[in-house]
Parts: sequence; structure tokens; C-alpha cells
Amino acid sequence: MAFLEIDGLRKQFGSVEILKGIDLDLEKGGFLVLVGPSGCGKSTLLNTIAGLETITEGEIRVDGRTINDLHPSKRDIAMVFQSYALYPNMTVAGNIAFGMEMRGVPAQERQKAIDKVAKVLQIGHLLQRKPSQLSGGQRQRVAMGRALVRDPKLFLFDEPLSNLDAKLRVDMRIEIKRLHATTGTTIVYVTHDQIEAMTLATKIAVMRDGEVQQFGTPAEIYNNPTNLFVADFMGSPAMNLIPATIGGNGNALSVVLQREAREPISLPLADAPTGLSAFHSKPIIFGVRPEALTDPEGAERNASNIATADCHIEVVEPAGSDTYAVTNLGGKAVVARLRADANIQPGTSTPLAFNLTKAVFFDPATENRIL
Amino acid sequence: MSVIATPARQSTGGISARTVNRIVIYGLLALFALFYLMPLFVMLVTSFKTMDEIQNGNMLALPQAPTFEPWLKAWGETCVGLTCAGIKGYFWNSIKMVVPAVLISTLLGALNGYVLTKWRFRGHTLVFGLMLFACFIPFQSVLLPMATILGSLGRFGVTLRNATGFSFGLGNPTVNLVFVHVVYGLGFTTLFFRNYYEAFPTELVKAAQVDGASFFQIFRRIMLPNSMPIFVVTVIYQFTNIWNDFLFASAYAGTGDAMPMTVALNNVVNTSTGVVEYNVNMAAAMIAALPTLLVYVVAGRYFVRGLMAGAVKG
Amino acid sequence: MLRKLLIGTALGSGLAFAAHAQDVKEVEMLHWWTSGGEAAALNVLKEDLAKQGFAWKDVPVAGGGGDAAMTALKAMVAAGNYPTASQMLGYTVLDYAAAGVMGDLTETAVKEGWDKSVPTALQKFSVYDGKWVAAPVNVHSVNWLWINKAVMDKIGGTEPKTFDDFIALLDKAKAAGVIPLALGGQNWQEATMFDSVVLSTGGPEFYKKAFNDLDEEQLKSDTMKKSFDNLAKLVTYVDPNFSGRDWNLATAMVIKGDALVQVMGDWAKGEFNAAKKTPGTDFLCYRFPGTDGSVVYNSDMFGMFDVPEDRKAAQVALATATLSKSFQSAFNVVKGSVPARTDVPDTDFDACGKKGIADLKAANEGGTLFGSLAQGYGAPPAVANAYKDVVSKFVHGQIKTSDEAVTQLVNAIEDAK
Amino acid sequence: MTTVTTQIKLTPEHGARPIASMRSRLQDALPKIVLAPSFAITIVFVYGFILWTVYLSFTNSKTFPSYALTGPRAYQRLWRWTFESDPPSSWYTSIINMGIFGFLYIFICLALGLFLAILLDQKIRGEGMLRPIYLYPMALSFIVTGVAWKWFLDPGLGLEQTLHQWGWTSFHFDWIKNKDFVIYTVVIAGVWQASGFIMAMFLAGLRGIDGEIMKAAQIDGATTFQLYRRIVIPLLRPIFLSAFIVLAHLAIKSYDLVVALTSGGPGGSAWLPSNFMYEYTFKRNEMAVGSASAVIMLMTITAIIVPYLYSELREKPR
Repeated sequence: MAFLEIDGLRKQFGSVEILKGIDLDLEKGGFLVLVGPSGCGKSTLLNTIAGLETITEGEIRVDGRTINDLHPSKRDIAMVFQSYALYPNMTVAGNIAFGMEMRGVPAQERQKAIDKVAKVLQIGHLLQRKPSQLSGGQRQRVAMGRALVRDPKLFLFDEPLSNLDAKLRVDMRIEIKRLHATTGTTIVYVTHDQIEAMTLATKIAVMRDGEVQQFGTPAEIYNNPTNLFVADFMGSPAMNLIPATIGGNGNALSVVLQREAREPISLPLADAPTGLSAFHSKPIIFGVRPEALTDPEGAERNASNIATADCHIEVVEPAGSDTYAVTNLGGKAVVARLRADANIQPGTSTPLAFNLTKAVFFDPATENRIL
Repeated sequence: MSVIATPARQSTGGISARTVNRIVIYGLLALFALFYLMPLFVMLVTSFKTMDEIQNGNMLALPQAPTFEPWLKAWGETCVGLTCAGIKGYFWNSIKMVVPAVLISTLLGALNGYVLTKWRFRGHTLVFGLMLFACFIPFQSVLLPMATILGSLGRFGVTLRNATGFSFGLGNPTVNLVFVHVVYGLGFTTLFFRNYYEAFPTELVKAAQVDGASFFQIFRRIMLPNSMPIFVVTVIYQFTNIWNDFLFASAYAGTGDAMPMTVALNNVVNTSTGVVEYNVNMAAAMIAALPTLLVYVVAGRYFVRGLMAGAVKG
Repeated sequence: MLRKLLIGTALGSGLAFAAHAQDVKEVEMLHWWTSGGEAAALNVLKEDLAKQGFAWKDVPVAGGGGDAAMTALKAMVAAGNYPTASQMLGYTVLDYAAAGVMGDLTETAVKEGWDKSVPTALQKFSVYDGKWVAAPVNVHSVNWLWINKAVMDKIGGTEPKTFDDFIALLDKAKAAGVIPLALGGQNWQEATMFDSVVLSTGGPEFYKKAFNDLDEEQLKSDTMKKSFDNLAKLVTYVDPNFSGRDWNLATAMVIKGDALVQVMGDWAKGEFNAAKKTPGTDFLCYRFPGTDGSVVYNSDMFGMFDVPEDRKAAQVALATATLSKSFQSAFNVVKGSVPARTDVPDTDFDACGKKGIADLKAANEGGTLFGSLAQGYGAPPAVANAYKDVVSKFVHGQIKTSDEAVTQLVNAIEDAK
Repeated sequence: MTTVTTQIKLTPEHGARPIASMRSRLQDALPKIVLAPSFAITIVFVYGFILWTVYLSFTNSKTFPSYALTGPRAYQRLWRWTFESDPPSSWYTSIINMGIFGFLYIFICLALGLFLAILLDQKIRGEGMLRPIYLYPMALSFIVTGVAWKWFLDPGLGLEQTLHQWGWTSFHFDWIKNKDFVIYTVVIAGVWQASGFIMAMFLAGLRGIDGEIMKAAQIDGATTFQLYRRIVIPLLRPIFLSAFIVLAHLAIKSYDLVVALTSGGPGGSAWLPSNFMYEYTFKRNEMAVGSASAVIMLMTITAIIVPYLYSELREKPR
């Protein structure tokens, strides 16, 4: 049995349905990331788990116990907020100890717990300061400390890194990952940043408009997005989603990409998904990630299905570790990721290798993946 | 956030535009300060004059032979009704009425604001609107019905005392005044706190909930310690209004042992068919206003800070 | 803080309760006599009572010539805690008596013979439905002139006997460069002066019919018009800054010799006394020209409330002391008014006081003692204030002609009845 | 902004564990229980009393309340008085004065308060001294400051006389003695009393404006005047509205201002509706008329304030 289970959770606010039937589960020690654009309901979902917002229907269980009706403090959870929500009137130590104080933990024990957490997070020198005297990163650590000290069954993080600058965000991301690894706690984490989702999660739930679009491991989400939304949302640079048609005959299907002022490219599909035959001569969306579209030399050696086609390069972006080339296929700008030292000039034509094993196809009408 | 003073255009040599600007600004500020201080000046010089000088001289002229006599008289000798011991004794009457009234109304306002922003329920807007509109009721029209109710409460207090030996202060004029000022101060205190807490981060409340704090613990440990600015604003506002109230005070607490400062001052200043001692009146007025003046000067800094922190937002 | 307060209150109340068994030796007294001279006068009463062992619980509420006190009284009565007595004016006593909240002092009155010693006109307000409900403290009369003797001598004036004399006197002062008439432009002062003008213009009979009986024929008569014209004449002798001036500042103008004369009630004498001026040598008191022999009065009364039995003894003591000859003399010497009983010896009074006592006695016997409409002794407050409105609007020009003033007066009084 | 809500839960779990449910229900109700006394007090002591006043206005109450309904005679009288302009009835004077006083008092206080706040916000040395100077009039009871103002405005005692003594003999300022101008002196004293407080409100607002916005506007080339007119003043809008509420409430309660300063003015020409109400209720013993005037005052306030409250308090889109 999973550690955290959410069954058919619905929440209405007036006539507006904010969560439209959420089903999720998470194993003990797992790291669930709820990701999605703003307004998708991910924070509301987190708040319902915390008990800060009520639910209209459904059930939330932690470790087999239904917690729907429990007060937040009775749910054995800890939460880190986007703004950190440090109590401005208390010192760092006071902030960390507040929860224990509320539970009537004796002062001596509290002190011990504070010291322990301060050591883990290296904030020992800050304990007597007020939150207003701390930097952003320090506040973040204190907020985590306040959660950690509780040693709860479940950690909830509400966009904890979104108020930090880029470098600090990367540092703290690693810190969180390390903490998770060393303490083995169960975490539910909300973010709108798909990189955080990918790097931290053991399970990701991609959400939109109060519904879970896809729930799976990061690899599943990345490699096998169930629909256009997930495909587009996860990954950076984003997956190329190119309008195309299915050509070929019988067993040998091919994908046909229109080009400006030149004849279309036709890429033969070796092991096309079975559903694709139904789309013969019909428009589909052809999805290929930039790293699956590369210079022939840089292409994955052992991929079973690679097709090469000449493409007109419009822009070249050397990014140091890689070079990105932009071409135009099916009326859209398409990004290819080449080796850093690929010798390529804008305005010229160059052959690009399509790794079709990694390609995905979507029905433009339903936006679902064709399997 | 100053703008006019930005040294944008600095001319070389002569008087810079900036200097002219500053002179104009300081000039205007000083001019208005004179306007505001003028009545205070009149009161001050008058309070140091003899009655002869007041009757024969110019009211704006400085006292020819300054005398402290009026102040001493106002403090310890002037007659408030038949008791001629000055107004000093009425400070305590006012304070024992103003302090509980201010604290209770402020505390209730804080609780109301807390509920109305952080624990919303259906219809919270209507409740707040109704409470806010209460600020506008003319006090003269509540004087009699309130007196009737206070009278009934007083009689109930007597019954209670006969039954239990304890009247809970019902019927006591000071308690009555506290009650009245709490009732009619709630609108403003709730407005101030509600608007302050509106901008108060809700995440702090959520965090405290997760930490296991109860409704009142959150209020006491999280909200109140972070409400200092608005607390000061509300206390000042309430203190001024209640201290200066005459209508309720004279109607509900006219007897010597409960009479607040305003009524005493009024009795010193107003006379129907007797001699008016303006110098004593002015001195008495200033003595009576000392607590409020003190509160303004000392807390003025916090006052602006408190307003800034959200008391006036919407 | 609050807890301390509550406990303190409970203790206080408990003590009061303990003393409940026998009579409460205390009078609770609402009044608006708060200035030095007035308070000193009332103190005489307080001390009288103290000698008899009664404590005095003072409830002074000054402001607006008793308005604030009356508001407080209304609130006290609404709350059901009546004072032992309250300073009251004219019709207010009757209103409260009609509301059934006044006590009954008839027994004491009979014993003390008040119905013989108190002027009949006053008894109209102190006796309701055959019962004594109030004890009159004094009689003020408003038809007085207060004149600075030095100025008078300088311009060579003599006591004016008629309204025309008065105008001639004012003209003399004007010619001498003195402000002839000191007036405070507040409606009650203007109306108080107009009371005298009407009495002077129309005579005692007319005054009574118009201002006490509110006879419409008289109110809209030519005599009333003439009275307004006479008022208009007087106002031309007033300095331009009179509007809004307090009465005592107008008196001060006379004291200092800036102005010749003020038409004001006898409480003005208190100001002269305070300025150490002596009647006859520094200032002169004459009846308003053409009103000699009549007295337009108002009177301060102590309305006696229907207090609990255990407080009645104290109330009787208060009433008795109030109407005692010694207090009446002592009080009124200080206050400037004359005793509310006609059998008090005038030995302690100054010249003006002696004249006042004699005038009151004569007026009482001759039936020329009339209630001042401006002071609330001519008609109920609604009418009196409507009257003050009209007079004041006439003085300040909102009402432009005496014709219009008479029409307005009739309408306003009709409306307010 | 999401708020913690206390809606009743519809989960099937509800009621399954009665004890826990009772407690949680109590927990849920606690905020309402806390608010309830204040609300109940307001309903009884404000709205109950308003109803009482409305009731009295339809009776024949004189010195004391009388409870027999006798019809709208009080309103008929007020209605008649509303149109008696020559000579003006007291009621006519009161409502015209309320219009003049209300408009000027609120307008000047807002303008002067804002102006002073802007001046004081220019990094002024001695701000800590100037601020209480502008603020202190609020702290004093008008019972006595009224006397000081009365003297100052009196042409024979105050400003005019002083300037005459200093040689400016043509100076003339006798508004307080003039029936057509006396209401403006009430405005002057009222502005003196309240504008400092309004200044403090605006100053606080100015201090709360994000400095970056100002810098951006300056970089965009806005002149100082444009900056205040186009950027700062619009940002202060909520303060304008709050200040308006405070001023409106002070304006309609300006009873003692008129009494202390003018004793009602020449021929009652300075009366405001609150003076009318007090006079008729307590002085003239025409309680029904006083109550009716109070009801009309309240209705007027309602017409002005309720739309504001509505626009301010209705649920804003999240």
C-alpha cells in the first residue's frame, strides 16, 4: 500500500471546480512533484493535503489513515512556504521551535532538536537573529529547518525556491535533493519549474486546469508524454512539435514534413506505433526533442531508427556545451541540438539526423498521443 | 520617495534651482506651521496673562507680566461645580475609563479584523460593511435609548448583587462609559485592523496552523506581535476620541467621583451667568489635553509608520 | 486593569448596599452653576446641609445655559436613576412633572408656608396638579439697564424714563464717540432684550397677552410691529462686531467704558462685582425705560424628583434649606438675583438688589410679574426657541421688515405649539 | 490570494466520529463565535437604535419618547421647511450649510492634507517636529480651541484688530459676524482641526509607494508635476477613499465646532443638521422632528457611503 493516497479528490469554490477528481499515490520515501502552469490547482492540492483548505469530495490517506477531517496540526506534516512564512516577531530559533512549543515539547528537548537541525542546515550562527536580518537563502534554510525539526510523516513544499536567484536556486535544489536522500522522508513538492520537477522527483504529476494530465516517473513523463500539453510543458528547450502528415504504404509508414519553397521531407518510420496507421494521409503532430534532432556525426550510434534529411539552417546559437540550430519545418521553427564544435553556418543547408525511436506522434484533434 | 528634491538640474554658480526649491518648500511648511500653531499660541499667551491684561490688551500680544497663577489655579484651585480643587483629580477618572475602553475596543477590533480576513465565511463582507456603517450614526440620536438600556443593566446589576453579592460593574458610570465607547468604537477599530490584516501574509497563518497553533494561539503569537503599527494607530485614534468625548461622558457620568476630564473642563470653561476666567480656562484646556498631546508627539512617529503599514489601504 | 476596575466597583457597590438599611444622608444635585461666583453661592446651600449631616453629591454639567445639563438629566431619567434634585427652568419642570417623575413636597410646603411667601407667578412652575414639585431658588429679572456711570456723567445723561428718552440717550453717547449699546449677538441675548422692548412698547397687559398667553391677535398686532421697529432702532446703536459675542464680553464693554449701556438680566451685576465696581458710584442699574413697575422674570428652580423612600428625608432637607430665608438672602446677594420669597429682609443687598426686591414685591402684588419668553418662562421651549429664531433672524437681517417679522413670529409660534 | 476557509465539509466522513466531529465543528465555528458579540452589539446598539429613531419620527414625541404612532407629521414639517428659503428656515439653513461645509471641508482637507504630505515628504529636516504641529489640533477638545478661534476671527479682538494696530487699516475680515459667510469660518476651523490627520494618512501612503516606480517614471521623462498627477495620486486612491470616510464622518458630526465657534451664527446662520437635530430633540422638546431629521441625515449618508462601501468591499476577482 502506498504511503500517500489521494482518491477522487474534488474541490469546489462556489460554482467553480478547482480540483476535478485527483487520484495520486506515493510510496514511502518518495518525492512527488506537482508541476503545472499557474492556476492549474497544484497549490490548492497541496493545501488540501496540508488541511489548510477543505475538500468537497474524495479522500486523502497518509500511511493508511484518512486525514480528511483532521486539523493541519494533527496530520503529522510539515510545510515550507513560497514566502517561507517565517514569523517576523520570533528569532530563528523561535521559528524553528514554534511547532514543538505548540505541541508542548519541553524546552530542553526543543533546544536539542534546534541544535540538531541547525547543524544539518549549517544555520547555527543565525539562531538568535530575526528573519528580517537574514538573506533570501538563509531564510529558505530556516524555513526548511522549521519543517525538518518536526520529523513529520510528510513534507510539503510550496514553490520553495521561486524567490531565490538562479544560482542560489540550483544550490538549494541540490541541498533539498541531498536532504531527501539522507533523511529518506516523503515529500510532496509544488513547482512551476519543470527542471526542478525533473531533477528532484521520483514521481511527477503534471497538472492543468484542476486535472492531472500525466502521473509517472520523470523518465516516463519526459520520454512518453501522454499528450501535447505534457510534451510541450516538460523539457528545455521544449520538444519540437511539428505539424506533419503520415505517408507511405502498408507496413512502411513515413512522416511527411512540409518545408518552405522545397519539396517535403519524408522520413521512413521503422517501428511506428500501431495506432498511427489509422492516420494515413491525415495531419498529425510530430514530436521530436531537440536532442533527438542532431548532426549525423553526433547522432546516437545504437539507435535503431535514424533518418537523415537536408535542412535549411536559419539561426545558429552556440551555447557552449551545445550548439543549437534553428530550421523551419511544417511552418514552425524547429530546434536541433548539435555538438558544440559542429561546423555549421546559418543560411546554408546541412543534413540533420532524426532519431525516430525517440519521436512521438499526437492526434491534433484530441491532442493525445497516438500509441 | 522624494521627488522634488532630486538634484536633477544643478546649475553652476549663483543660486541653484534646487536651493530655490528648498527655500520655497521650507517657506510653505513654516507658513502652514504658523497657521496650525496660531490657536495654540493664543491659548498659551492667554494662559500666562492676568484677567486685566486679557480684557484690555491685544489677544496676540505677549503677556506683559507673565504669571503662572492661572496654571496653578487650573491645576489645583479652580471650581468644578462645587468642588474647588482644580482639574487634577479628574485625570484618574478619565484614565480609568479611557484605558479599558481603548484596550477593549482595540482588542475586539483586532479579533474582528483577524476573523474577517483570515477566517472568512460566507457573508463576511456584509458583516464588515454593517459594522463600518455604524461609524456614521449620530451619537445624539443614541443618547436616550442607550441611557434606557444602561439603566436596565444597572437595575439588573442591583438584582444580581442582591442575589450573588457581585454586580459585575453593571450600573457603575465608569463601566457604562467603557461599554458605550467600546460599542461605538468597534466600527473604526475593526476597519483599521481589517485593512491591516488584509495585507498581512496569509501564509504565516497557514504555517502556524501546520505548526499546530490554535485559533487564539495564532492570534496571540503571530498576529498581535506583528500588529504594532496598526495597534498604535488605533490606540491613538481611540484615545483621542474617547478622551475628548463630552456628550456621553456628561450624560452617563456627571457625578464628581466618575466625571471624566472633558466634563470637568467643560464645567470650568462654560458658565451661564458668571464671570469667565479665560486665562484659567486656557490653562485648564492645555492641562486636560496633555495626555493626548503627549500621545501624539511621542507616538507620532509610529503613527505614520502604522498608517503606512496598511491602516489606510481601502 | 479591567478586572481591578470591576472588583473596585463591586466593592464600592457592596458598601453602598450595606448602608441601605437606613436613610441615605445624601443629596444628589444636578446643576450648571459652575463658575466661581455661582459655585460659591451654591456652596452656601451645601454647607447648610452639611450642618444637618447631609452629604452633597455634586453633578455639575455646564454648557449652553443649562442645555448640556438638561440633556444629561434626560439621560439620567431615561436610565431610571433620578437625582435628588436638579436645577431646572420653567416649563421643563412641568414637562417632567407631567411625565410623572417628580416627587411631592406639598407637606413641607404647607408646613413652611411657601404658598404665601413665594410669588404666585412662580408657583405656576413649582406646583403641578396641586403638588409642590420644585423649590424656586431665586428670581432674576431681565428688564434692566446696566450703565457705566463715568460715561453717563461724561455725556451728561440722566435716567431715561421712556423709550424715546432712551434713544436720545443713546444718541448722546454716539455723538460722544462711545458705543451706545453693548449687545451680544446670540439669539437668547437678542430675545431677552426684545422682551423688555415689547413690555416697554406695548405695556404690561400687551406683554402678558402676547408673550404669556400667546394670543395671536396681539402677536400680529401693530403694537408688535412697532416693537420690532423699536428693536431695529436699538440695533442701530450696536457696534458692528456684536454678532456672536458672549454676554459677559458685552458687560465688560460697559465696565471698561467702551460702551454706555447693556440691556441684560440682573446676573450682569455679578460681572460688575467681580470687577470691584459699586452700584451708584461706578455703574447704574435702571429698569428698562417704560417698564418700571413691571418685572419680567425668570427663576432657577430645584426640581425635586421622585426618589426612593430612603432618600426622601434628604430631599425634604434640601428643599427646606433652599427656601429658608437665610439661604435665600445669602445666595442671592452673591448671585445678583433677588429671593424667591417676598418676605426676606433686604438688609444684606446692595442698592440694585434692594430695588429688585421691592420691584418684585410690587409686581407680585400688582399682577405685573411676567415670565420672560426668551428665558423660557413665557411659553414651552418649542415656542420660546421659535421666538428666539425669529428675533435673531430679524436682528441679523434674514428677516428684513417688521411686517415680515410679525408674520414669521405668528407662523413660528403656531408651528411650535 | 487564497484564504483559509471554514466552509462546512461535505465529506462522507462527517459525523462518523461524533466526538471528533463535535470538536472540529466547534473549531470551525470559533471565528464566528469570536465575531458574534461585536456583530450583535452593532446590530442592537446601532441598527436597533436607528429603527427606534425611525419609529419615534412617526410619533408625536415631545420632551420624552412617546410610542403612539401619529403619522409622518414631522416629515411633513421638514419637507415644508426644506423650501422655506426667504427668510430661511433653520432646516433650510442647515442643509444648505451641510452642502457648503461638507464639500469645502472634505475638499480642502484632502487638498491641503495631500499638499502638506507631499511637501513634508521631500526629505525635510525637522519633519519629526513639524508633523506633531500639523497633527495636534486633533488632540485638543474643541470646547476650548473654539474660544481661541472665536477670538482670532473676531474683527474687534483678533486678526483684523491686530493688523489694524500694525498699520494695515484697510484690512477687513468679519466673516464670523456675517450671516452669509459665517459657515466659511466653520470650514476654516474644521480644516485646521482635521487636515493634519489627513496629512498623516497621505504621508503614510506616500511612504508606502514603491520607490522603483518613481524612478522608472523619472527615467521616462516625467516632470515632477506629471509624476504626482499621473503616478503618485492615482496610487494614493485607496487613501483618498479612506480619508473621505473619516472626513465624512467628522463632517456630519461637527456639532461642537459650530456651537463653540459661532454659538449657531448670526440668526442661526451657521447651523448644520447635527445642530438642528440636537436643538429639536433636546432643547425644543420636539423629539419627533429631531428624530426625523436624524433619519434624513442617515439616509443621506447611506446614499453617499453605501456605493463606496459596495465598490470597495465586493469580492475582487482573485
